[in-house]
Amino acid sequence: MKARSKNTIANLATVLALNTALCSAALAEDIKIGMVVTLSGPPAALGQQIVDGFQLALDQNGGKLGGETVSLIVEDDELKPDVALLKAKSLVERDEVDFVVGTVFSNTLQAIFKPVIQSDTFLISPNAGPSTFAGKNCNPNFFVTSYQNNQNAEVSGLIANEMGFENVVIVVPNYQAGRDNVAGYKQTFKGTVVDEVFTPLGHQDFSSELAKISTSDADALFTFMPGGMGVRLVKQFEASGLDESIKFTSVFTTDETTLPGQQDAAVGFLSAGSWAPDMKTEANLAFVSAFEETYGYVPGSFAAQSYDTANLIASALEKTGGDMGDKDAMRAALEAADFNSVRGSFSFSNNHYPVQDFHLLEVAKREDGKFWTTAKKTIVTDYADSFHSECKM
Amino acid sequence: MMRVDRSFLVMALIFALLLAAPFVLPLVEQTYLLSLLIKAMLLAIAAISLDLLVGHGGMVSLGHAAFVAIGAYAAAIGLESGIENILALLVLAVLVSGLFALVTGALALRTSGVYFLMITLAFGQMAYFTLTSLAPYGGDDGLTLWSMATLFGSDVVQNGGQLYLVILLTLLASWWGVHRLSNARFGRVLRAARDNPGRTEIMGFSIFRYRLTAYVIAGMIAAVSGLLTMQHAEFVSPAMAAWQRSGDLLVIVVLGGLGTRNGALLGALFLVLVEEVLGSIFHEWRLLYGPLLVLMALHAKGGLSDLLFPAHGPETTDATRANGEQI
Amino acid sequence: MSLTLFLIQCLNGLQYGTLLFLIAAGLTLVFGVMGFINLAHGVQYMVGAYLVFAFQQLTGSFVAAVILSMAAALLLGLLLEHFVFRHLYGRDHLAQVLATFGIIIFLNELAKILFGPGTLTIEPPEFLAGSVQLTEQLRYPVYRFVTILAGLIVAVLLYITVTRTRVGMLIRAGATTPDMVSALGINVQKLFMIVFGVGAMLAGFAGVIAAPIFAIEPGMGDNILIIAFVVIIIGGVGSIRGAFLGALMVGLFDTVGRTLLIEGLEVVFPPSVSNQVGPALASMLVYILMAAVLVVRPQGLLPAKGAA
Amino acid sequence: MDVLEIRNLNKRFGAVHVSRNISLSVPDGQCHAVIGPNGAGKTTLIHQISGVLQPDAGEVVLAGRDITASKTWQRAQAGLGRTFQLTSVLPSFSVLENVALAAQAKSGSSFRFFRPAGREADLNEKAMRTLERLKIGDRALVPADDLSHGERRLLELAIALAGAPRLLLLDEPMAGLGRVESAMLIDILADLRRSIPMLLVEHDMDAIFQLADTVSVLVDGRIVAQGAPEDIRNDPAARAAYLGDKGQ
Repeated sequence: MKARSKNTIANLATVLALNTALCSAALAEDIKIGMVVTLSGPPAALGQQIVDGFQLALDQNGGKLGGETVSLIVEDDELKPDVALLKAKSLVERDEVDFVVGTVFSNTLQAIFKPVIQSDTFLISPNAGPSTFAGKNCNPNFFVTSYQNNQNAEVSGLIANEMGFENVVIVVPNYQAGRDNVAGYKQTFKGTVVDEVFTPLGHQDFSSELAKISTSDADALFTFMPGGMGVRLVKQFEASGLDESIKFTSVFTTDETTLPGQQDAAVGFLSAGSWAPDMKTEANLAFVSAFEETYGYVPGSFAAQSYDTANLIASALEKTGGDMGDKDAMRAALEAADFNSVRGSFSFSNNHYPVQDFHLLEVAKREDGKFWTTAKKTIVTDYADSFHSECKM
Repeated sequence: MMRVDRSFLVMALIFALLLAAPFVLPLVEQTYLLSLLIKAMLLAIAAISLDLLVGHGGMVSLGHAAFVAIGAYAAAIGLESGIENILALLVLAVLVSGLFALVTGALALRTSGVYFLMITLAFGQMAYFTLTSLAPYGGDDGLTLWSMATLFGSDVVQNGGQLYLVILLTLLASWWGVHRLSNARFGRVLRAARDNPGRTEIMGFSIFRYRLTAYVIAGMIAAVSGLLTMQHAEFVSPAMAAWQRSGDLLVIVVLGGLGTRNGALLGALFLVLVEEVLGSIFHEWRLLYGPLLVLMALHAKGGLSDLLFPAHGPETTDATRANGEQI
Repeated sequence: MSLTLFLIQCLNGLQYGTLLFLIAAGLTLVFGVMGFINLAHGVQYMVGAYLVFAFQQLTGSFVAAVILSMAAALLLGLLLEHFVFRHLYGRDHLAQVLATFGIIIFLNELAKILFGPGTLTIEPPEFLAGSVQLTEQLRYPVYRFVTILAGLIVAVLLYITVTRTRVGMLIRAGATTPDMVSALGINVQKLFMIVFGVGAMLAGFAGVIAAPIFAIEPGMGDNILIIAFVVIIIGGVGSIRGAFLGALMVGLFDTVGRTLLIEGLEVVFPPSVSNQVGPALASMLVYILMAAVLVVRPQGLLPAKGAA
Repeated sequence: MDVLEIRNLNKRFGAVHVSRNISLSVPDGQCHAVIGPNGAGKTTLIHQISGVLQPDAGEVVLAGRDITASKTWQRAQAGLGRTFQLTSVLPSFSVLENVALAAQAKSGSSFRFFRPAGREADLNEKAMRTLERLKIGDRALVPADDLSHGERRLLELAIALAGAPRLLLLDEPMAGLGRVESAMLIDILADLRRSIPMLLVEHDMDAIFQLADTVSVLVDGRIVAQGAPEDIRNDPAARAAYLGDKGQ
């Protein structure tokens, strides 16, 4: 595999001969995959997992996917839509990549969607799964290998029903994904949502929200606080002593990206997801041990989804013999999803969003002192999102 | 009779290069650079309007990106509601942004100096949070636009058409417009009010009215930049209004040289190209970029404009020179 | 809102307010005395948090880490003053903005490279780890009470320093009539260095005590910087009393006001509307407060330059 | 007819009563001088007339029009020209442009956005004439920042004159000038006062006696004496208050 550094002006100015040399080293017949993920600021941890997961799959196959040599070009979207757009354009216009893999967040996906799709390049999201492109705006060239944003929350609602929660407080950040999670949760939860609290994005101090929760009569809290917000919320939740009276349930709040910060405070907390590192499938055991060995940290769902993405592309390349000329054949090969997912069963719905199992996850401390989530129980099987019927594909 | 000075020549050279780019770059297979130049030009239009406030008017605003975003959103919402003609959208964007500028400007201009900076930040943040709560238009995630504006049905103003040239023309028009305006009666009062507000008031000028007018004009020009940004990105997002964007614009204006003819354009080109070049060398390019800004602040007192044309010494006003030429 | 909840929210507001005060105090002094806009003040807060993390890893003791961090924060402040800020005192505000913006970019990136992009946490020391039972369900961490106390002590110390000591007199004179101070033959350079060092240390201290509550990440100082500016603008630039008043107002507005606003909207509007409008409006609350203060009193509530 | 009339002006700063029932008038073609010790409230009085400060009570009438509530710029438009105790010009503008801008204020709308103002011949000519009248025409193209102190005083006067004022408000125009410069300025003002009435605040007694038709003595915010210069010279109250303060 030839990871190539970015080059633009450098190329034209021909001052940076090194770059040019690297550039010409990427042979014309290579399959080119461009990746747009967030690698700046606190969410960089998520983007890094995606890069590492993909890279692992490449390295395991000697830099090839499905027998084809692949050159991977990684771009940082800085979590800014305009930067993401520019980077995506550079990938499709300058590098003429065959696939764009990205992004971490829905807002940057929105920004790159149209230019990538219109250049007739396949766009595969390893994480962001907004409802926007799941329904009537679904697209033949767009695939999601993670989940649809509402799904985890819907499953959380089912978990709440199963555990007999009657009163739940929801706390989410005030942005689209936060509101999607509220909508998803309310769709399946049969009890009463006693309060919905929207915090600013990047919220620091949850003491005000915790005070509200303590004075409500809730049995459980449901929350979606990715990244640093999740770390702060969990630590402050524990410090306030609420963990003794109220169950903490969440999505993307206590996962392998936040657990190194949360540590013991999160042990026993529940969440919903389609994958956990302790899942005992053969593919998964191999993936997790190889990943930990290579990168020295426990992979999260971001890495797993990215690893799956690489293997999905591999399966399609193998089927088509690496022929990028026939887009329809390639599309059909992708739709078949004929690869061994670390999540077990995996297939695409008509809107190219996944159909998969969802599980109840619980945070645990491993014997080596590291933290991870464990799959306790399967809640739903072959679960498709609720927008696919609006998609005309 | 106008004596041709060096800053005009450089300006002409930059515009000539920008004009040549879409014809030359495809030949060397660097069409991607066009996206980069478009980004720089769009930033430059907004920065030129900000320089009218900061450089000529002495009103340091940290909320200017809000006007860009409001222009873009007004146009996007217009487009979603079925208005397809870009001229109609232009009017819409300029009016909405101008109205926002009129209302917030009237309040903000009660203050001055750093208080003005902060109150404009406050209004910018209000605009930002309002845009994030526009759920029907994508909220925080932003809105992908499926069909773009046309010029009476022609796609000349679209990415597939001649959008690059349209943006270049708009840039030229804003540059020329602000240049003329700053030398006209209006601009002279504005600069006088920047230098010595008390004196200007006692000469008989209501500086509030002039400043407010400048604020509205700047907001309107920024809205044009927003409209074109939408047309280019085919997407709008509240991130356009984030205060960091306003900060970027301010950095561009200061880097380029306050109140100078070419400062805003030079600053925008510099910022975009430096980001790209440094970014292409290594991922941690900010480790170099930060100190570079510090060095610029410490040593390049008149900004890039002054580095390139030091002959003028401390930047005197265009009008002063014009006087000198005439008499 | 029940009375208990209201009181707890007031406590939260007080705690947030005292933290803001620690940051705003340094900012307002540097701004007031030297007329210097130091955008890097927020990043110095971040540096404080990373320092206490690093020193705790190194020494294993929170108290030792706090002391070492303060010393290091002071040192960093003096270094920045010596190499950058000193050369910008006489320059216009925008040059200062540009330079300190560059420093933010540099230090944020450096923190990311040294400590990784992820969120780090640090435990409060054992003897402050407990909590106090406030209501049936809710306990309030001792550590938070300690931060309130620390903030108040610093406020009192600063107030005494500014009003009762020679340095304080010079600081006040500097904030109101800077020319006079230099005319009196005072070593302005040294005064500025002291003020700057103290400011940097206060920001670092705020970062240190915030670290166990808020977690540590690159860029954590950027948003708090904006809020700190809001605080000193509301209070009036250059005034310690103003910074204190502004910090408490913002702290309370952001916690109590937010809760009241959302509950109020729920009474007036149907849930579909209030859920849309409420959070956006709540995020704007402190900005609305600032804009309102400035419209009524363009120089802030307690400006250093006196009433006339 | 009185060009300027001030009736019962009162102003307090907290406990300090800086203007107490001040009444005075400036008739057409005359110069009215206000003298008094430092801190007597002279500048505060000027500020209230020009609109920098609002009086607590009382009226300011300019050419028959009550301007008490008017803003500074409205007063200027109504015909009030003023110079400052500490010279106040536009430092980055050329001398000519300083004056042309003042002329611009009284010559049609300034909401003109396209035509270069620097090339408006009538403004430049008017400005040039004013400068020549004050004998600094040769300095027209120099940045105002580069002028000597005396030249700046003249520039200030030129700015005030270019606005074609009906009344000139002069706040210590002689301050900081040498003997020769003072004498020259007095000549210029003497020349002007018949065409433009003026209210003159001044310490320089030579100037007062050469220029003033009427003198008011201001002490502690109150007018203690008013009359012709010779009368004031002999007025015991004025002498005690004023000359005593000068420490002579």
